[in-house]
Amino acid sequence: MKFAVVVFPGSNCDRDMYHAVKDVLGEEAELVWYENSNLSNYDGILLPGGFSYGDYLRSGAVAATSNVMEQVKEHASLGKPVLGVCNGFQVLTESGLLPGALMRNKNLSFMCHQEELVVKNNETIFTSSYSTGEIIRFPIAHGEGNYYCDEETLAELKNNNQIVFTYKNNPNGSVSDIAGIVNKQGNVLGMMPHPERAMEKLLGSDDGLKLFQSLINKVKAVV
Amino acid sequence: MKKVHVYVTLKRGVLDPQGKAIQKSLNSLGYEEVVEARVGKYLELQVEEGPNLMGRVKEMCDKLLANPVIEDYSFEVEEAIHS
Amino acid sequence: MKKVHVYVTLKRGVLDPQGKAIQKSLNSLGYEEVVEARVGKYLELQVEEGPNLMGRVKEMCDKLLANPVIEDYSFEVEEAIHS
Amino acid sequence: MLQTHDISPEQIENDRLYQEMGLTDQEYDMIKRILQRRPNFTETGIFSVMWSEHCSYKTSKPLLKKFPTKAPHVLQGPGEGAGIIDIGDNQAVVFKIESHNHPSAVEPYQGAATGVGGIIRDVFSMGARPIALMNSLRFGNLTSERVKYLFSEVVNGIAGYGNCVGVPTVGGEVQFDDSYEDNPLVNAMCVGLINHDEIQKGIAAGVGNSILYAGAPTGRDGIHGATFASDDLAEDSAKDRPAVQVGDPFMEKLLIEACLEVIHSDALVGMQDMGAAGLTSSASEMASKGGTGVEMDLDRVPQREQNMNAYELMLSESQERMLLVVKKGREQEIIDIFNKYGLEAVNVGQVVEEKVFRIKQHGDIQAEIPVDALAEEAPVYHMPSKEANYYKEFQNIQCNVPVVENHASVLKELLQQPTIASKEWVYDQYDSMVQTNTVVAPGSDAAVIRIKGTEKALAITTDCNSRYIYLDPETGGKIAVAEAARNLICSGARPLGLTDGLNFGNPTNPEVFWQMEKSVEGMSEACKVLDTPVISGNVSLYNQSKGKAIFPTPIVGMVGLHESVNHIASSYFQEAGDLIYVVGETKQEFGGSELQNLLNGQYTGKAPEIDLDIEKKRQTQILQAIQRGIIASAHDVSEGGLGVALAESVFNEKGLGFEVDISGDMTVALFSESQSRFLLTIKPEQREQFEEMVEDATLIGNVTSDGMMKFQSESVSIKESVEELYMLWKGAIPCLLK
Ligand SMILES: Nc1ncnc2c1ncn2[C@@H]1O[C@H](COP(=O)(O)OP(=O)(O)O)[C@@H](O)[C@H]1O
Ligand SMILES: [Mg+2]
Repeated sequence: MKFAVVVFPGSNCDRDMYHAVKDVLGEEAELVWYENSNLSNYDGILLPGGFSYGDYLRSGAVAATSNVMEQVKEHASLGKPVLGVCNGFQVLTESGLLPGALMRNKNLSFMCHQEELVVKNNETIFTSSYSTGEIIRFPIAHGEGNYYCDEETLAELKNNNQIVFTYKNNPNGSVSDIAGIVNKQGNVLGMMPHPERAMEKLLGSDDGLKLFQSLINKVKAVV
Repeated sequence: MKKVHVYVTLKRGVLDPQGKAIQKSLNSLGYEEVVEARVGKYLELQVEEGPNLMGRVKEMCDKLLANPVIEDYSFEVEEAIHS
Repeated sequence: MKKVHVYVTLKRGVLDPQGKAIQKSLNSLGYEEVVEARVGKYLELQVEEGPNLMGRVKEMCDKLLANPVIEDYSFEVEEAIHS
Repeated sequence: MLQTHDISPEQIENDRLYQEMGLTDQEYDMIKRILQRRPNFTETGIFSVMWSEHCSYKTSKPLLKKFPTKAPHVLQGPGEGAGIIDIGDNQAVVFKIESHNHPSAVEPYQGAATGVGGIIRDVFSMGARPIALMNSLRFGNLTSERVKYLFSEVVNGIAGYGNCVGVPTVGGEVQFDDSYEDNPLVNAMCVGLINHDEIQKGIAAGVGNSILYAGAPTGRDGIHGATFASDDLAEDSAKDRPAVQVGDPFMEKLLIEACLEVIHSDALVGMQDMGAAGLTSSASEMASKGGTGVEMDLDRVPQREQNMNAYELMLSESQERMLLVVKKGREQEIIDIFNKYGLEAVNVGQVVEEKVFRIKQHGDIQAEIPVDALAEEAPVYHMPSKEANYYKEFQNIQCNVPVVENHASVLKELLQQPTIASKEWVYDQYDSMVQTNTVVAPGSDAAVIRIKGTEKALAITTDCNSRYIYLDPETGGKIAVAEAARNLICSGARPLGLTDGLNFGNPTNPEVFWQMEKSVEGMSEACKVLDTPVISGNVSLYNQSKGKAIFPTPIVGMVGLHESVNHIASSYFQEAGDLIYVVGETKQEFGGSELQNLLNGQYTGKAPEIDLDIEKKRQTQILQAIQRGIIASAHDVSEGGLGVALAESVFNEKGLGFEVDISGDMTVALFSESQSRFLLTIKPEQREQFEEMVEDATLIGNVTSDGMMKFQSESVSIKESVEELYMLWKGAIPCLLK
């Protein structure tokens, strides 16, 4: 499987994402600078965390207007997988690929530590190796991870089973404890916690392995 | 040259923890009369004159400056004092 | 009840990286006419009526709402529409 | 501040305007002799910043010479952006510490943020990728609103900058004491990783080569920051406020990536960041090191504001700027790389043969100064030193055991002292994991970062107990180095070397200078014995307010190496049934202790003693035992004594407890701060092997599974819930900030 890790000015988890899929899992991956990008040859697109454009104005807002996002939209419309983590999730909501918005954490501080998540939906291409209800540990590291959407949207997310991960102990004030959601089609996942930081026991958790493995198995099964 | 003032505020109904924190600290500093504070953004743009200024500023707000999921905006145009 | 609008801006000469990034992004979206953007804060306060409103708001700005080292502020008082 | 550059050289002399820039009459006369004429306004400004303590080390230089700086594994000692140590496999570790005390006192968020930005630039300007940040902070007591504000905003600023640039902040320290009330200390350390063949130097070589300016345009920020940093923090320092710079971490992140791409081009000759004294110091130092001169045309320098004069452009401390020397004719290759990242890069001048620093603007020469006069030949002062009056007094104080009625409640109070309490409130705000290398995150004795693609890991710590140094600078200096090494040893790493951040009061006060001198001597001695050369550092003087100096605070930032990630030891107890040992003897030592502060609110008497040879022997033995897998956990005994060390070892939500037998006096056993002590746990089956390897070890008890702390002596018995004490310890700082 061939991944593109899209690098925006200010992305800073790009290499971590690359390391996770390339070095830990042995898949093909490339860092793709946002300007000279042709994404048509990749099986999956990874939008990494960081502070694209310094998170100035609103996190993810400026990156969401860049040309490469048109290609990401096209890729997504073909049903191919897109994963946005942290700042990547913010870019996905800002660009309209996912509903809602990410606001400042309830306590107004950046926070970084391991959090327990509940797998709410294991029927997505990203979560088929987990079981529903499984508790996993991923690091979080964000100042604006407080997921917000209006009630109508929330009802829709619930009806369509789009809520993929929730926090066991909501750290940031997110609506309905939401930590990650997919689009209606199920091929675009956005999440604040960092699966790419949970790939090796040495660093505290390897619960992220199953997420990438789910995806890789799925794509390989199709090919 | 025109100066444009843009005000971006959180929608009514969207929680504003920063505003809440400011209200509380004002209260604890003795300004008990402050019953609510809401925090938004204020942008000053220097814009070269051209056709359809108002329309274009509106577009900028829709496309970038405000996020319609959580924010409202308004703006006004002023003659810049120095050009 | 009065509604107070407070505008906090960076002092002239103080670097505004956020404004710069916004200006560039507007330019690259095709709004070439934007030659400068500066970003500040906009606060709306709901304040109970009492003596010396203006003076007290000024104090709030000096003590908390603006950082005098790098920011300037201004404010205006409006009758609140709902009270 | 002086406004106009229309001021004539005569006026500068007659009205002694140079004094306002921080130059003395003698220094002004020296300048006249060097130039063989009167300096103009711009030149006077240039001399004043280059001859400030911050840039010239004019009073500290004679002391810094005492530090051992050489060893076979040292690739670069003091003198460049940062020092470099070989770690094998063609790799090396690069690190340095830097202070931003005065800016942080005035505008804590930006002061701290730009401090972080500056030290990162020092490291990547060497060609290294920054892989970790540390910070060492000192504030007044968390009782006044002002101190709380400074503390929160400094932490915020460090987080705001470090998180955005994507370098993990993996550790540091925070201590609180009245002596820092108006003058907080904000020292930031950056560690980078480099391949030997990528090492860059800040050197202007090759006559005719071009000088490139890259990064942010220059504004009127921080003009005279270097002299400001070398001045007393006066009551009215508010008027210096426009001098505070604002950082742009987004720009810095782009600059890191661009510079690390540029180093792979053989068009690059030298590179240096623009730190204190901006364009002036970077250009003149590069020329001085290259044995060349430089000529720059200020009209070509990117400018953020209009009508900036030569004085302003030369002295501005705008952030996120770099200066590069590039082979003639190949400028465009380098410029293209910067442009790819959306950064400006412009040719602003060239390297010339004549050893001159020549600045042009609007077609006129604005400054023309012999290069070496600015750098190498800056004045050096041998300040008078006088043993502090209090010292003799303290040495004569008999050390009695303080009266403690209830040991359990004193232990609880100690655990809530902000200096001892959990710093989670601080480090939770830092991204400590980005780059996915953090094996041991903040909260332990030392942070540990693995090196991808190898078996190796690096351990990093910062340390300085300034109370001991205040009581006895020489002994305290030894302890600072020894304690840093102890922390690394406990994590299982072999100490490689250190960077020092010397924070002191006004050096023209002979007693302050004596503190500097003695602590540097103590540190040097410890460096020699423990085999940890000094490879970089920073000096921050004039840290005082209302006429009173801060506690002498020479911070030690030390880096160690794990040959294998399998050698990484935890500071937490691991399993019920493990045996608990204390290595080293506990003496009746309370001078400078947390207990003394708690009971008397002051520090007097003698600092704890230290024997460096014993320290070295124990460190070697314990490291070996860890490497052989005999140690289950290792923690050093420091502030608060054994009681605090034991409690900390079970504060990780594992539900463990311990029971220990105390022989002798409970107060001494629990709260004395005797040095060179370690708290270790061992699997029972490894007992014999352990006792053979590690001398001076006393078995005091064992780890339990019942979540209780039990201390038992002949006369006193204590039983407390770990959970309860954990909550007190963890909640103390958030509670004080409310
Ligand atoms: N206390 C010290 N001990 C050892 N080296 C020092 C000390 N202070 C400064 N140095 C060294 O002197 C050189 C110049 O330091 P400095 O002027 O602080 O760098 P910068 O220009 O980046 O601010 C550096 O190589 C630094 O490591
Ligand atoms: Mg430097």
